[in-house]
Amino acid sequence: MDFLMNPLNLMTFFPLVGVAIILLIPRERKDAIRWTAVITSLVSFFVSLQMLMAFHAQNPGFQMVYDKVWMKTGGFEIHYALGVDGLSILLVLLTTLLTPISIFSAWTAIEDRVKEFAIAFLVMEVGMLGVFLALDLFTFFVFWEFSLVPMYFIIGIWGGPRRTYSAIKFMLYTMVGSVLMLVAILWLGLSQGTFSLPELLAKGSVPAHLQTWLFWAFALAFAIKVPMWPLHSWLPDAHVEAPTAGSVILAGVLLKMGTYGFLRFNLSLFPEASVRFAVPIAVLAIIGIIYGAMVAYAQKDFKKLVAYTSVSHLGFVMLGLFALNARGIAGGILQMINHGISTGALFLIVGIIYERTHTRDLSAFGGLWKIMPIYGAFSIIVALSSMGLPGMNGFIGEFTILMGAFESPVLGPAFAISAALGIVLAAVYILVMLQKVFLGPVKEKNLSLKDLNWREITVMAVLTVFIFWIGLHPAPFFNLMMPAVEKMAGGLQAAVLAMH
Amino acid sequence: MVPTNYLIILSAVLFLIGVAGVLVRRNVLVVYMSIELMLNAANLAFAAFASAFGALDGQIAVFFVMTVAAAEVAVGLAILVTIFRTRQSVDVDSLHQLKG
Amino acid sequence: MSIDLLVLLVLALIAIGAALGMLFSRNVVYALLFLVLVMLTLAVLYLILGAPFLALAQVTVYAGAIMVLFLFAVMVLGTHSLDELGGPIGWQRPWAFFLTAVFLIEVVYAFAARVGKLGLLSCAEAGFGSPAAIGKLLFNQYLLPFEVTSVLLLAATIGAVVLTKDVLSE
Amino acid sequence: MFFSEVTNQAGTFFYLAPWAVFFPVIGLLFNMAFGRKIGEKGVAMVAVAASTLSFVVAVLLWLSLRAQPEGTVIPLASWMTVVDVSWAFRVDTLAVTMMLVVGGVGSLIHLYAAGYMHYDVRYKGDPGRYGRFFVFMNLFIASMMLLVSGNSYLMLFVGWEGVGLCSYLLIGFWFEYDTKGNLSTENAKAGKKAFVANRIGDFGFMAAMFYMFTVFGTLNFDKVFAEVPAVASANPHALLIITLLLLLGVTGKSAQIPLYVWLPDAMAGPTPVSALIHAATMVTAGVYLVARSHVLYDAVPAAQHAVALVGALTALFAATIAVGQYDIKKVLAYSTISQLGFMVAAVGVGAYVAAMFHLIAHAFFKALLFLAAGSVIIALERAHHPLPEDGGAEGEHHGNDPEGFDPQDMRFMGGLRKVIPVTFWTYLIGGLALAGIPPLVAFFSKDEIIAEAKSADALVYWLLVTAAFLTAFYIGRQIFMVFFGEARSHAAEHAKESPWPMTSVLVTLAALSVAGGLLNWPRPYLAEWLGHTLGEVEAAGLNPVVAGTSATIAVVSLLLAWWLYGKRPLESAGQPDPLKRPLGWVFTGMEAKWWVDELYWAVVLNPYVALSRIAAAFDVRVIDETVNDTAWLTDFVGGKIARWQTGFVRNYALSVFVGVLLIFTYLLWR
Repeated sequence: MDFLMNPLNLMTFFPLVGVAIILLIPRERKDAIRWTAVITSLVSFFVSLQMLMAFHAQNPGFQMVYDKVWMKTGGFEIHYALGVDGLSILLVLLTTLLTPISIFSAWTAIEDRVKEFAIAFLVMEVGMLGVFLALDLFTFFVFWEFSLVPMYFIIGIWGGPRRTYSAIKFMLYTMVGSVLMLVAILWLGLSQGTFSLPELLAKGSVPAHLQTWLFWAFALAFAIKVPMWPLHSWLPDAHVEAPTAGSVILAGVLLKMGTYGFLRFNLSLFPEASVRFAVPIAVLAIIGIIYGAMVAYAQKDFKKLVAYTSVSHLGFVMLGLFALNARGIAGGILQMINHGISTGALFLIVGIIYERTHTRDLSAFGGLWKIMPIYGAFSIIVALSSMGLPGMNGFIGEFTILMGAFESPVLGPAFAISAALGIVLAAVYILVMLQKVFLGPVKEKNLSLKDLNWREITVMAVLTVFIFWIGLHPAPFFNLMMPAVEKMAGGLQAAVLAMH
Repeated sequence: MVPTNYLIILSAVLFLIGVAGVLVRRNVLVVYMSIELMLNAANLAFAAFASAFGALDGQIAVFFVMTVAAAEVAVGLAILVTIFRTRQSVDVDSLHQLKG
Repeated sequence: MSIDLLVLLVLALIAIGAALGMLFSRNVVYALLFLVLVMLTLAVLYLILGAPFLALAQVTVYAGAIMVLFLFAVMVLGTHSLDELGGPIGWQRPWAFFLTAVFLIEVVYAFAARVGKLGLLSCAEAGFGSPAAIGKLLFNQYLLPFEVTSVLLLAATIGAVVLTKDVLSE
Repeated sequence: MFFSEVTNQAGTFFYLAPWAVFFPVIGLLFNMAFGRKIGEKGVAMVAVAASTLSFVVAVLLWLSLRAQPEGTVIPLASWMTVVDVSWAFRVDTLAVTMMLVVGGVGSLIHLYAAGYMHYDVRYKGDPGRYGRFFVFMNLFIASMMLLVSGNSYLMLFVGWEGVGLCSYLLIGFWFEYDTKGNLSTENAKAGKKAFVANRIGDFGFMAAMFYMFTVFGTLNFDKVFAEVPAVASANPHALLIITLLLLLGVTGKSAQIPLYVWLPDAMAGPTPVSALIHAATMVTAGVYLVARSHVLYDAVPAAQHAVALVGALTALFAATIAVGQYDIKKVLAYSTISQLGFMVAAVGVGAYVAAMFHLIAHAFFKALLFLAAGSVIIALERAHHPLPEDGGAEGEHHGNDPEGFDPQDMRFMGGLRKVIPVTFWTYLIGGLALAGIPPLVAFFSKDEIIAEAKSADALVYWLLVTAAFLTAFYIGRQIFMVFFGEARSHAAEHAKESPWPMTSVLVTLAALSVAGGLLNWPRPYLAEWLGHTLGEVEAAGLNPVVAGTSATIAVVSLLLAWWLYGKRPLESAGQPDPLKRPLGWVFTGMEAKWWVDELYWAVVLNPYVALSRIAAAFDVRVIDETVNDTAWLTDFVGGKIARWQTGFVRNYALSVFVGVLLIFTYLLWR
């Protein structure tokens, strides 16, 4: 009982209860299965709200820690340890929010093997929450891999025509990184004598020569997941082939595992190496921003366009994190949330029209705003949020990041200015997208398209609320993370001063 | 008296003839016989060492080898017969499914 | 050259010759007969080596039982002669002979020149290798392996019957 | 007096400042939610009411400010805590002046649009879109109010981008058509162009904010301005960069060289939009920004000079293009760019009051001109294919109109003064105001600018004078082409006057254009008023020499226009422009807008498109291919190695044997 008294455990593993129930439901009763999945994930969401209530924003350390020895071999112990702090709490909330939303959005899109689909999603939620909550390197790794498998199936079973290729590519690409990370985890754990994150942090810094190797081993794993240029090429394929709900979770949460990993491990554990390699990483991030925007502009496939915007947006996140100051990191974290909401919503938008027309070819659309005014309105709001219009969430994140990068002692104005170019380019591809899909004359065959139904409106409305909430009043979000961010930034600043 | 080395060399020669048989013959029965020959060659070495060191354990080993060989031949030939009935060939090369 | 050595050499030549005969005879039955000859030669060698029990076992188990089994198999499978030089991996033949020859040279070199004298064969004690001595050892020190072997034989018997059930029931 | 009574306790009205934003937001939310239920009249009433209430708030603030001219800051809520910026509204004379203009002109145009859009949605065949128009218009009022009342650069930026968004949405309001009403993506593209050009400017604005925050440690106006002297002595370089980056923002929003290209295309929006957003208010935001940042600019003469030069060049350049246009709204669009150039030049030479004066004046007469032009267009449309309520059959077209008839093309007009007199007279007043004929409003405001320029910078002065000459000429050309001579199409002959909501607005604005000069003359009321914020009271305006010169220039120029276009009017739509022969290629350049759009396409856009395609191909052919090739290599090597697995037992035995042999050999040789 002690185990389940901790909200983190309860939240993380409650979806498995849903899995058990779903296993007992006959596969023909699809709606019952869907409701079970949605309700289970909503319970997790409410537990996460309970966690939010219990969270002390002023405390920069880990809270609600649950720590038990898991395995004991040789000279070291492997723990099962969960805990939440300012860096992870928003991502946890994002995960518990997006999971029910994406299951809900797949209501009519998935008619085939609903049972397996629901189970895959719930299992994936366990993995994702575990990744964000894990306080032990081994626990982290287990959850990291754990979240990978359901996604593989979601792409591989419910995906588009090239699903097998994409699913395998996704899996193998990520595995390449994971393997190196496992080596790094072992190396780090054995050399420092513990796998526990709080202990590692308390121990202080890892020797410099070791930091370099470990930094890059972790960085590679996370960079693939983010994905950073030039390791991004699995992303468009995975997104294009994945079913809508899968894309939402993939963009909304799974990619954040990469950036979160940078934050949690690279920046915290290897501050000196982070300072030393901030410039190369930031350069890659900026290439990603510009390059993603340009490639997105040239796409003819709606979903691929959105997929490439992720490359661009996550470049901003990386830039923020490696600004190595409080503003940059805070902006980076907020931008992770923003990207989850906005890009998640963009994928929903693609999914909605794909479900109706069975095509994603941009040239097949045009003038949809006239035919589907509600859809058009939501889409434009989401698109504008994605291009960082002030008053919406994207702007807050991007501005804070760029501000951080600008005043960062390791990066500086040149980085911020070149990244800000990305905002101009974002306007270009977003507006082209809007023009091709929603503006212009209506195509004959699209004249009879139906506007959104109540389920779609609900989903979009929830996300829109967050878009404006973060855009107009981001203080609560910043307040949650600021103490932890400032603590981390303090450590990094010390490292910066030591280096220069 | 005879130097033990000679017997060991004889054992090796017989063993290698058995090896050659396995490697070059296509008739599955002959391959099987070659295996038996190899076992016998090993037995000879055991017996020679037992004699050389005056320890009976070598002979016990030979005894066990014989028993196991008997079992192996019984089962092996039964398998051969079964396979032959499906494939109608005693050519080992007709069985090459075991590949990557 | 002692008489023992001479006997040994003769026996060795017979064994090697018979083994080569088995290796090269195209007819299965001939090969089988050559193998029987090898085994009988070995039985004689066991006698010389002071292992009368083994010699007897060799004759009954190998030359007798196992060879009969082979004969049965030959009866079922027939005496097809295959093109031993051809086949899908005909290239293996020269390589096999070559490598075997290399190995042979290495072994002979090793045991003739490198290992040194392993000592002379001696059957000093009377009763060395007698059935009584073997039995004593077998049922004391090697009791467990012995019992395990019996289980193995039982399993083999059943296995052989099960595997060939269709054949026999025809 | 009622006013004075209110004024005495006026301090209490400051708290209303956020409501200038809230009222339009409430209006737009209401129309979004219930627009379909309450019908056209209801939507229009809600929208006009929202906008008017916003104006009322501005008036109340003005009354309050009369008692407390130093103004105040009304904090509302926390916002960007990370850069220490919160939602706070600044009430001072400059902000409230802008609020009055936005609210006043905005409300008038809302009223006008209530009538105009009734026809427009029917001509375009989608009456359901009436509500959407007013949602966007209210959103614009809200954003603009936010822009002018924000207490920090960041909040100003929110409004700044917000109005850009409204501009985008309204330019592309008829996103399925082009300006002539054919199915096309042209309008949508015009909107996109506007937004992207603005974004480039915003990029400069953002960069300026980053720099500012790094240097000043804050983005709040008061704190920044307080720090300026210290920074100016410690780090003048930084100030220069900040002000120049802000100038980039100004060129985007206020359509100055080099980013002005979006504004002419922006005329794709419905005419009230052109009047409100692309003439009266939004495009003046850049002027407001510089005026607001006057402390910064005053500290950096180099930046001031750059601003003045950009403005003056734009004023002249756009005026030359305006001379060569035939589209009634395009002429006005280039005129707007040119007039904005005057204002920017004015703030550049430090004549903030003059700039604000001209801004207000321009809001009156240019809104008037656009709305009157809209009235002309609607009149022609109604005659060209009458609506059922005008006695026509659905979708009927008149066959009598010349080939390629375009209700916005001045060559198809002529003689309209007889059929639509109210429009004509108001248009004439607006035109004369623009030309700078005394005693209309722009005479005073423009003269102030030119007078200030004369004392500041000779080059700027001459550029502006030339521009003023061209201004009078092109507006004269337009008036003569549109209203004089004989009708050159069936539609022009049978045009009908617009209904009262439209004409009443025209008359109101005409009155304002006539009387607006009183704002700053004979008593420099505006200068005193703004002086509370801008910290200076300029010498009262009228320099007799300059005024005389420029009035003469205007009259001469108008006479020239009359001689070319009025004396011998065009006879048919196809006749070439009388200027074409004497000016030759120069006129062709004016007609073709000096090929700037083509230049931008060739230099910036096409390369970007090509580069994007290359990047996309690179992504597939190189980056992804590398990944796939790695996979292929693994597969290939595996395949090769797998061939060792022949499946032949003997073969495997041989490999085992080779292994044994190798081990044995190793042991032997060890």
